[in-house]
Amino acid sequence: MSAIGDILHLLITANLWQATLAAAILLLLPALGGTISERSGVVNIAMEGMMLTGAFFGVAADLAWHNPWLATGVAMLAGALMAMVHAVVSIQFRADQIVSGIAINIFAAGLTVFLINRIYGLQDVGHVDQSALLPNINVPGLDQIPFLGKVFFQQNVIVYVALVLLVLTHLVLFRTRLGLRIRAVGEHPQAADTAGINVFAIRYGAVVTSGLLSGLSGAFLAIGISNTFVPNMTDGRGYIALAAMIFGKWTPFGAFVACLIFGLGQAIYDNNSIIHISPYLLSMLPYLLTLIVLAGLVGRSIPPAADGLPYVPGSE
Amino acid sequence: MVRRLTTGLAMPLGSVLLAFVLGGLIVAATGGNPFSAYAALVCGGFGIGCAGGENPGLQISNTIVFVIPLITAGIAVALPFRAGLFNIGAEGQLLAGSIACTAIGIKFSSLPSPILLPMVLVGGMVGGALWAGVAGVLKATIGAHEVVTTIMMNYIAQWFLRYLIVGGPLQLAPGTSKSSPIGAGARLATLLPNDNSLIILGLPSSVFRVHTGLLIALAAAAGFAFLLWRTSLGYEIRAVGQSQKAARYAGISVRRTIIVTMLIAGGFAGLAGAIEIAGVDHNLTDKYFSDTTGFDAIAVALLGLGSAVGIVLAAILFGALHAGGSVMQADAGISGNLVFILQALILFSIAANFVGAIRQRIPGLGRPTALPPDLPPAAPMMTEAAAPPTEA
Amino acid sequence: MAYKRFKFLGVAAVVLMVAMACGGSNNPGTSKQYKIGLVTDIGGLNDKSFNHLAYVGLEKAKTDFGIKDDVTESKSGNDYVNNLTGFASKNYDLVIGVGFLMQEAVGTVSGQFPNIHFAIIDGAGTDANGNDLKHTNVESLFFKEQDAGAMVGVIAGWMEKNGKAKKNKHVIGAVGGISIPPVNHYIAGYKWAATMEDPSIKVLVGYSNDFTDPAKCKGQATSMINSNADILFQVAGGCGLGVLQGAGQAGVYSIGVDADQKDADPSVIASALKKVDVATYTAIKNVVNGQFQAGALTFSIANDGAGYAVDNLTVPAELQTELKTFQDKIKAGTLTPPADIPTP
Amino acid sequence: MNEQAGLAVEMRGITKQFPGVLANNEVDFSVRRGEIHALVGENGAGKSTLMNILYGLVHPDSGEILINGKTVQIAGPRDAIGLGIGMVHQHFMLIPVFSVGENIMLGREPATGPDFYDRARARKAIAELTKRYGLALDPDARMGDLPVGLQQRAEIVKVLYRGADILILDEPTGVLTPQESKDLFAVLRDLVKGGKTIIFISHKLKEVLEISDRITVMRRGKVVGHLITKDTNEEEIATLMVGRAVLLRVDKSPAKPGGVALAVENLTANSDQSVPALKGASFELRYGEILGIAGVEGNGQSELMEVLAGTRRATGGQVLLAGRDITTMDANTERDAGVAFIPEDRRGTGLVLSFSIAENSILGRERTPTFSWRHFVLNLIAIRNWALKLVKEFDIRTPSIEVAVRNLSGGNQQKVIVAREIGTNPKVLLAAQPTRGVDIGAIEFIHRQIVRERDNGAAVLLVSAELDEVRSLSDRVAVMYEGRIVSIEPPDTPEERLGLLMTGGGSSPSMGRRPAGPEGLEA
Repeated sequence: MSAIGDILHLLITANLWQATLAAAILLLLPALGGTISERSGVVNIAMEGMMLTGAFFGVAADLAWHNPWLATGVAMLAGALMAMVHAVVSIQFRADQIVSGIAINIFAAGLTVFLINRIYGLQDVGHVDQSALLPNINVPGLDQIPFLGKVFFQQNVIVYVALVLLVLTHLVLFRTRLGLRIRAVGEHPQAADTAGINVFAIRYGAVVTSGLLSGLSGAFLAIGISNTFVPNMTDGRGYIALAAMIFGKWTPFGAFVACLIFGLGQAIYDNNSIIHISPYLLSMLPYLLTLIVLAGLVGRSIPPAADGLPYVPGSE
Repeated sequence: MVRRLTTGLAMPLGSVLLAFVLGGLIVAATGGNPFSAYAALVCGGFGIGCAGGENPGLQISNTIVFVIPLITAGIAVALPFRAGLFNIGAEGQLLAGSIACTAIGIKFSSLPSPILLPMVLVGGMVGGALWAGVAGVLKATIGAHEVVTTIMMNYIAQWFLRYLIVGGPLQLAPGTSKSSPIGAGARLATLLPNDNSLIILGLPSSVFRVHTGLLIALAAAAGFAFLLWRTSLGYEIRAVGQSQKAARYAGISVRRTIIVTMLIAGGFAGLAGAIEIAGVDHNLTDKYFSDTTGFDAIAVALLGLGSAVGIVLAAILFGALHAGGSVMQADAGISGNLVFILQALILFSIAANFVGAIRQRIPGLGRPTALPPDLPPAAPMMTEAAAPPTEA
Repeated sequence: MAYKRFKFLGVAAVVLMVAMACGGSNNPGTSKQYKIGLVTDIGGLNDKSFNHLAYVGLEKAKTDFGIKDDVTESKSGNDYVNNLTGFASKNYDLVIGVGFLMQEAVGTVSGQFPNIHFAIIDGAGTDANGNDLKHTNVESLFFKEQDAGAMVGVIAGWMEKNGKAKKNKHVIGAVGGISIPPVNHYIAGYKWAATMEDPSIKVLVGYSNDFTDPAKCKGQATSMINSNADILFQVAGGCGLGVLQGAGQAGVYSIGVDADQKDADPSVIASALKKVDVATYTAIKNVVNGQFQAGALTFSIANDGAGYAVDNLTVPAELQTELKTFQDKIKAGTLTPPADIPTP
Repeated sequence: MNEQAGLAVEMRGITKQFPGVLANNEVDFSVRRGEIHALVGENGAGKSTLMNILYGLVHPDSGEILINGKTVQIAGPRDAIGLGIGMVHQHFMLIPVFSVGENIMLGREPATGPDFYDRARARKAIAELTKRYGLALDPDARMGDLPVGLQQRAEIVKVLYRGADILILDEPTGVLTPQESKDLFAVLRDLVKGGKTIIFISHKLKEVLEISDRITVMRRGKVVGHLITKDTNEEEIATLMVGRAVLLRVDKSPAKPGGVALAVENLTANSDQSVPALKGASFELRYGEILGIAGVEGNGQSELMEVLAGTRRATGGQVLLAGRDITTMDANTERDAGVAFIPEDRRGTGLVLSFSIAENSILGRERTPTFSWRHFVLNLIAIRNWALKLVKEFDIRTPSIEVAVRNLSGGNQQKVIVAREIGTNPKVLLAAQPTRGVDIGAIEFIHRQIVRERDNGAAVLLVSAELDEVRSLSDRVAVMYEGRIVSIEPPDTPEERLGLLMTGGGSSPSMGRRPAGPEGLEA
């Protein structure tokens, strides 16, 4: 049977879409973080580093305490700490936010391996037992719905959390007071400041939130999907999340759609034992698509007005 | 330019110093001895004060081999900085250059050096230029932010390379992950004879891998300085970087300048890739999967404050760090990762201009951004993405 | 993509330990203390695979022969030649390169230092075209991964045949990292032996195109499980851990690779062993005993350089004997596992 | 006015040092409750700094602030707002992509449930405010779509919504039509009747005399005079501002117009937002005359100048330079053809601030044979000599030509541009806002240069937001409205008539732009 035919056949299997959703969520969390951060005017390409740090500390904590929830908290905290560095450097010191982001990613990758050496020595990072992993949960009843049940209600707990966060992020950004202020700060910090809004507080909060979400994604990767830490296991997802954020035009649901597309590509490739697909084209897919979006072929993508601009109080 | 250099010098030097202090603290905090670590690092990088019996000449040679591509790639990042563009794509452009160079070097392997060598080098530059051109055109026409497009192009280059040498048209033989070697005529000569029997400094001269690419890199640096400060184009590039509007009102075509800048930058990055192939590897190998020259180049350009001399100095520092890392591990038992942590710290330090902050932001020195006083900050995402440069 | 730099960063504490160990290294008897240098490939020392095992062998040799050992991890492909030259120029008695990625580098450096002994795991000293230069100072340590693959293949095949697996649809799988010889040798033996045990078996073979991201390999595994595979063989290093874990979550069996991976997940019923530690140890021993021999040393089941471990599984007597006879046949040479994946 | 009322604001010995500048030097400033107090001074006199300090945006190095007699610490706008201080900034603090309602509510949004923004209550609140102060606004309109007049109104409502008793207005009339200004003044008077106190920053003396009760004059960071409006006059204030007697007229001999230099034939072009801004402008400019264009900003003057200078594409019509069609020429070609352009935004478009004087002196000419070999290699000697010549001839105050223009005063920056453009003896000089925001000394100098060009036979097209400047400098005044030249008048035409023409006959205040919401809301 032809590869195309095989793929079409795959597309009607619930398994494929179940895998797609899981893969998408892994990207969605950092993408949401990036969206929040950039809506507040702080460019964030450091999700990769925050995610990696989260993954490492998540595993370390889980191995120590055999408690996935605690570990997840630690992972988020670790991501948030990395984010804090980015925040201090780019908000307080008004550093170039892209350079700071690159530095974070290099730093995180270097630090995690450095710490493996210190903590585990030659013994590799151990393996978390099944019992201490973030569990897969089948939603009683709903999981029996044909097709949709498997896709949406037989997933890891983090998937459900992420979907809630997706809706939450959308509501917060576009329906709440806080969201109004975040967007105001990202559009016109001076205006926000003169309106009595604490620009720095908002931006710090937004960046740290992006760290929390990236850290959560790291935990999902390390102690949800797999059960150990492998150097650089994030494998560039932070950058794909960045692409998804732009693809989604800085909106949560837009980013989600992008993540689904990228996730689908991965899910299809996962079947290469059954059907032959060139790994290369599929691996390029997210980046090519993003270029196409940027090329305006699928509508232009316009970021917040003050995205990437440090705020200098009293300046006009 | 000299003036620029001297006024700018305190910041980068301070940043490096700060980074090393912090790095030392990390080493100490994790039970290592920073002094022996740095001693080994210096030995490995500059062949000075070696305790482990290293051959100074060999260490210096190794460092220079790393420095060569860092210089040209550094220019590929620094030039766009001048035009207000942030080229994170040097790595992808470098790969494109090495691919083009290899393809030509294999296809015409029989040609004599005087013809083939220029061909592969120019071919590499063209390859890199085209790769960067994509970002340049997208930027100039519809304002797609170059940071994002170049990141995407990096990935695409990576996967394209894998395709080519793992099962693709350039693969040497099934099961291998490298291409066949380029023709002898396409190779850059080493400065010392590539002879196993000739003994120099107590070692076979063939171990000193310094090649004539060094001269090309230095020439490139000189050309970069000339272009920037002595030509109309350089003037226009700087004008566009400092104020697109003013440039446009003056009748400078912002779009053309952006595209031309990216093309030239890509050319330099491509040259770096071509030199690596023609001077060191002579074939595409899996080593390019893990190559990071194009990213180190960002640090080099920033640390070098975008000036030719600064870039050369910064390239020497990072080349030495890379070469020294191995020795540090062998002699002092400190992981080579420290090198990367140091690099990140240097980036932070420059980006945030901690030095300036420490010095109470003394006017004239305390510019609180990643870029030296006469460099524009990387353009904000929005104004760029939303408003592509308009022309009359 | 800056992250790529760290794709394979290794462990430094190792080296720390080495340094300390060296400090107080006493070597009884032998007048000369041999200096051995080990250069890892970009996988780094805790790649949970052959770099790690090579180091284990080195450590064993140190305790046995009181050698002075130093390790350098290659941070990128640019470092191979430098690191090899580094040890050679310091007149080490043996410089060991780990991994076939280093073939060309070993070929070059061994030519420059004819008086230094070199050993390379999984390869030979080659020129740019991949031809063995046959330098007389290079010892090539090859492995018959297919032997190890075959033994675990027997286990998988036998269980399918006798309904001892979870689904018993006569489907098993193998997840490779990238399609390169060392990986494919394993899979070849695995498929070959499994088919011999259970002619009706279907062996799914997939490649994650990655060696570090467990999620990718887990995806491969899940897809295979969805196609009724119930025994999965991972041949993808760190990425492959996702296979073992995925199998565990789906309640099917998995098989580890290179080292004994029974701790990675309860689902691991066996591991295909590639005894790089033994090979490394042997190479060092030969130098210490002045028995260095140039050319290829092949490690296989025959010389206990390859094999298998039964892990979280209580093996029925029947399978015991099956394995025994199979192993003996390979040793005797009456059975020869193929190096290339058989196509039905 | 109630002379006995206590002080609403009292600032004592305020000093603020910025790198290189002493922005405020021991400034004492007080405002009585319920008065309109004008704060006047040239650009850079320290007015804005003082007000930013009062509003908490800038922190003084020393000095104390009393509000209603009580000493207060103002750490930020939040504190200022808390003390009932509100500020309407010269550059509006509005978010174009937000609705009027969201802009007004920002920072004090009504909320329901956990934290949801309550649009209904926002509407109600705004309705009340607009009723109380008669400031009609459509809360759901997108701010970016409103005319400046209404945007400013929104700013004022924003301040009132925050319960401000003390309103600071920074150069509020700069962007308004005469009609809009009148409306604004009416509003201000009502506010004062309602017990509010108003600080009115301006450099337009006529307005100051018209609206204020008392005046504080600043010069070079110091307060140089406290005046009672009804006892003073323009000359006195101007003299205080500049520190010497100034003549507010330009003395020039009558023009001797020559042949037609520029013939503009029903020219059309779009604005940056790509909406039609120039809608068929036609006029003739002759050699040896200064044609001034009077008009409210945003009626197409900027676009007209840019099209003529070749930095903006015309969508229709024709421009003839001495009979030659230059409609589609780019800036370079036009410059070669003898058209020089002084753009209106000095810092944004006229100069590259980080470039040295020398570098700026060849901006746009870097490929000309004079300054480059083969249009590629710069001729540094030629550039240096040229720059030195300009610095000397145009009396640019600078230590050296290597100084970055960023470090020059506004006046000297403008001189650099004027020198660059006039220095090549152009046939046609396009001068857009040539004296905006420069000190009076420089204004006089630049005016003389422009007149000299005219006398040398150049054709000068002048655009200025200052009606006085247009009238005093021009030989003929063309009134521009809605992208057309509606009339050409002699310079001595009474201001009232010009103002009427500028507003298309002075009907609705929202002209020149799309009106927001139903007309019923206007006026």
